[in-house]
Amino acid sequence: MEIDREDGRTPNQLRPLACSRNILHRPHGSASWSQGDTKVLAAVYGPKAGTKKNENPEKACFELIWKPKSGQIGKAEKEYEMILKRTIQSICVLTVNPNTTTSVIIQVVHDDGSLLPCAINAACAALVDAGIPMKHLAVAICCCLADNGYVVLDPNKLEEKKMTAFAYLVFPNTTLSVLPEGSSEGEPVEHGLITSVTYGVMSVDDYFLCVENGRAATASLSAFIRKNFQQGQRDSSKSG
Amino acid sequence: MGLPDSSQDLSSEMEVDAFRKIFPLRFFERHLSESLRPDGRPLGKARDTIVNLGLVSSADGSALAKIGYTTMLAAIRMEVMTPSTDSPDEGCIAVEFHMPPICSPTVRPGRPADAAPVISKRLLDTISSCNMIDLKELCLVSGKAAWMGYLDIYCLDADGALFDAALLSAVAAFSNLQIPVVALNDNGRIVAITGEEKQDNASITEKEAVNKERRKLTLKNIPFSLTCILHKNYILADPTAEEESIMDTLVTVVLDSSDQIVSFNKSGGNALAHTSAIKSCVELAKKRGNELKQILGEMDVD
Amino acid sequence: MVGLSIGEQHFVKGGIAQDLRTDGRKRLTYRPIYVETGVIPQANGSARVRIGGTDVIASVKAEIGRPSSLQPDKGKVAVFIDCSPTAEPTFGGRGGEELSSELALALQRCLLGGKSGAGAGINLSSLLIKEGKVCWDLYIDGLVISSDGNLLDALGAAIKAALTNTAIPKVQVSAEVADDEQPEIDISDEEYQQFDTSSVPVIVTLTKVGAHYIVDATTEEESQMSSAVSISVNRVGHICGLTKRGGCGLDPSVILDMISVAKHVSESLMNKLDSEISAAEACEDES
Amino acid sequence: MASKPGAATSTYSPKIVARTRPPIFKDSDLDWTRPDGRGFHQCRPALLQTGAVSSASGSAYAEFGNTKVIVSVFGPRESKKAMVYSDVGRLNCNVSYTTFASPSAGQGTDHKEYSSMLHKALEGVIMTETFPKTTVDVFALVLESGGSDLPVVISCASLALVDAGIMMYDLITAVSVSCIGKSLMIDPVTEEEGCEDGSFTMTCMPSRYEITQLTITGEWTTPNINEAMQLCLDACSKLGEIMRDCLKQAASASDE
Repeated sequence: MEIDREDGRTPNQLRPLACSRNILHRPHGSASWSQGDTKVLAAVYGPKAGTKKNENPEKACFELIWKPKSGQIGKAEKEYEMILKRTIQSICVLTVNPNTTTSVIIQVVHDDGSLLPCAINAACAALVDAGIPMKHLAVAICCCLADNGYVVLDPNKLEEKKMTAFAYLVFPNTTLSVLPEGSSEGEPVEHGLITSVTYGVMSVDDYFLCVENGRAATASLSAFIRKNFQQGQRDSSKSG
Repeated sequence: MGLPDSSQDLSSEMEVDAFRKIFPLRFFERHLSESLRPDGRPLGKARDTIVNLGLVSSADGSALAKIGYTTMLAAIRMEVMTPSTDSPDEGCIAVEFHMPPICSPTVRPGRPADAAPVISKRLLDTISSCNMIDLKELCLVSGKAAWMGYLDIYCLDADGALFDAALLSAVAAFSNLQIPVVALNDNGRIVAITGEEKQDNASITEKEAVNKERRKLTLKNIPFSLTCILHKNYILADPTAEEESIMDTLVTVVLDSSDQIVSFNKSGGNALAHTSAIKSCVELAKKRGNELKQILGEMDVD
Repeated sequence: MVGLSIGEQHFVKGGIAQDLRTDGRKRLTYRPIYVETGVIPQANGSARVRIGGTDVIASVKAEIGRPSSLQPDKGKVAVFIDCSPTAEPTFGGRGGEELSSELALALQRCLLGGKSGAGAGINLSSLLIKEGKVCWDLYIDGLVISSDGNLLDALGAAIKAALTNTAIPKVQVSAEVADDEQPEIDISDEEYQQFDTSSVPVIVTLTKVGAHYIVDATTEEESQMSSAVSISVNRVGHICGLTKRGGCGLDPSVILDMISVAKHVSESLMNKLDSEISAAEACEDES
Repeated sequence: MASKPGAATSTYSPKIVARTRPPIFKDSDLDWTRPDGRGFHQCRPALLQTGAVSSASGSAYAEFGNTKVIVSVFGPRESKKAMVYSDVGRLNCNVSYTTFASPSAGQGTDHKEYSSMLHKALEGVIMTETFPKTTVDVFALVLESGGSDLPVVISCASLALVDAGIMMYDLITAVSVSCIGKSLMIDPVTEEEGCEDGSFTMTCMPSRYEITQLTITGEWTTPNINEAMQLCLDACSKLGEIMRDCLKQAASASDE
């Protein structure tokens, strides 16, 4: 039976998305991303010279600072920083400007569930705004597993607490590939998972169910991103 | 990974370790093509694992886990706390993962390693989400006193797959845990009744031992974890530190005794995890889980 | 640090070998020692000691505190040394921190004696007011104003003088109160109780330069030292603490006769210090 | 989910820490037997082993009774940027304890100064001019503290330095003696250290017969000091022998 959600959304329906870029003056790139009430601000300070202590000088290095809404930086924030850093490192081209450090600062404005995916989307938007060379964009989604086996997308805080388990999944965004369909080997590129973090126990096929539903949602998310960025281009070219 | 291809003519007459140092990825890929690894292990095989229990006399439960060279020492100290009002009859577990400067060259004495808080957070999530321990068993006097278990894990030698060894040592330490016999003395404080204290402890009579029978924790749902590396279409199980530094796509699968996924962690890395790769990772993890269950099983016997 | 040319270094070493040092002293003679007490009014006891160019101030502050759970029948003493940048440019910022923590540690070891309190310069149980509840906490602070070598001896002497100058107010403990609260205390501000410093040891540092060892080394001589041994001897002649501070190894026999020399030298130093302290106390009362 | 252990939940350990009651008698020291039944001049059984940590350039594990220590040495490597140029190598020591090292966690005794004392003990024996402009890092972790921890750390550190191939004039051995009443006890355990009248810790080079570090606390008469020094010197030479054959074994094992 269909499960009903407080705010009346269908299981696969996302909360209203809003993304605005170039909102701060000091950083080289900035973006604010909100999914429903969860709102995150991301700022990127462009490639600065020199890499940190244990980093590899031949590659560009990323430094992540996660500013929680309140309270000091605990272990959870450190884990988010690590996940975000590795995700961003995998989608950016690292060999373009070696021996540089790009610092990405994530400021949580309000947390109403699926905070990490919202932060990843915000970080991608900010990186694009800063003009950091990237292979492809990343699209993040949170899939919640209800106790009766249904998968719910983009839960808010209450739903996240109520559900038995949830998974943060990050996919590459769907590319309007110009190459003929059969050229990419095996499954098309955007079916691969960049990052997956799960909380709570779920069976193996439940996990695959989450991945399927999450992947289906990436199409709408990528479309939103593409439209938002192009529309952004037109304004800046007009005002530029 | 665009390493210059000029290595073709160079590598012919260079001896092995120089080639390994200068072109690490080519060195590894040449091994992978024969589905072998530099230390002779096939791709899917984990390093040999040793667990021994009860090494630290000053702790209530302790264990040493060694996977290949990666060595973890876990110890549990039981202390008494007043439980919080919203869960009056539940104790709690505090997990802390330390990477002392002795374990790897990258760790400086002053600043803690940046991987340490991440691993301790994941350990706490794993242990609590698979509810291996029923927190109700940690209760002494409902509402007034309960056990707080301080689990401290020290990495003595960091050679890759730190999370697997840490989880294994934590599980082994819990299986070795001996909860001290305690009693409530007159002014409401919990006091341990140790053997030789019995005679001269005058007020022993009216304070009955609160937890005479519950000395061992029943571990219901034991989690086992396996870390694999995805590289092109190879999957390497249980990587060493060198392999982790060269190929950076790490997937950690944690299964519990009923083969449910407790956590499936893949953070970044330039190889994408397709469903086929995920399936084979889970298979490897199942196989590894049985191996570890068997090793821990022998432990409990002796 | 002191930049000595090769010639000057040989000059210093040669002088010591012939028992005639650059400032005319013999190997085992001290520079002139001046002591002033009561230099800091708000401290319970304070003293300033100048040995040649080295100038240090020590102050003792007594406060009410709770004894530690491990030793409920004893008061607590904390020693903290601060090397001010006026003494040496390198002491600016964090430079002097390592030296001051080392000095503090050596002084703590000489003053507090063994864990069971044997050989302690300050009798900790005399600091007790009520077992397990209330005791005096002594905070001993040393400040190095100008440094011309031999800091540890100067600080040891300054602390000994400051302790003799210390006056701890008498304390009445109110009637017995419930087990765990703090009893009220009224501190009388008229009668004071002098501190008995008979057993406070005096510290003698022997610095080995070349084949011989000297007492009260100046900065130049210290820059030529191969190793140094600081020995604290109390009035009875027992050794209350010994610290060999780094440098190259020493033969055991050398250390043994360093100890005997230190005992011999400490007697004369002890008498000199006592006369200086009583003189300073006397002139402080008049003024 | 495990209830979030707020930092505020103050916990206490139920074990009553037996207050170290000084031995009732002080003078008749004949029938005083040590808690673990050793003779006065008998050290605890020593287990020494090199190569404990693979990722370090040199490491050693030492176990004296239930004092267990691991030391790892990271070979001459470039020093921190803040360091000024020096044409003589630098030594950087750090000693840390595990949280469960001593039974009562709160007993935070003097670990801070162990690092500088280890530094002082080692600087006399390492040929620093053989690795100019670089730093050798010596890190020690005390897994379990069963008494006279510093001497065990120093001996284990010298083994680790040899394992790392750092040039040294000689091995280093360290022993400590506790004076309780009239009797001198070598290699004291925690209970004896708790109620000692005086302690005598010596670090020496066994074959060069030189003392690199000596620390005495408490009240000592000169004859006591001579006896204690003699005791320490031959204990150090015995320990030196044990360390040499441990190294010989490791060398013969590695070239099989």
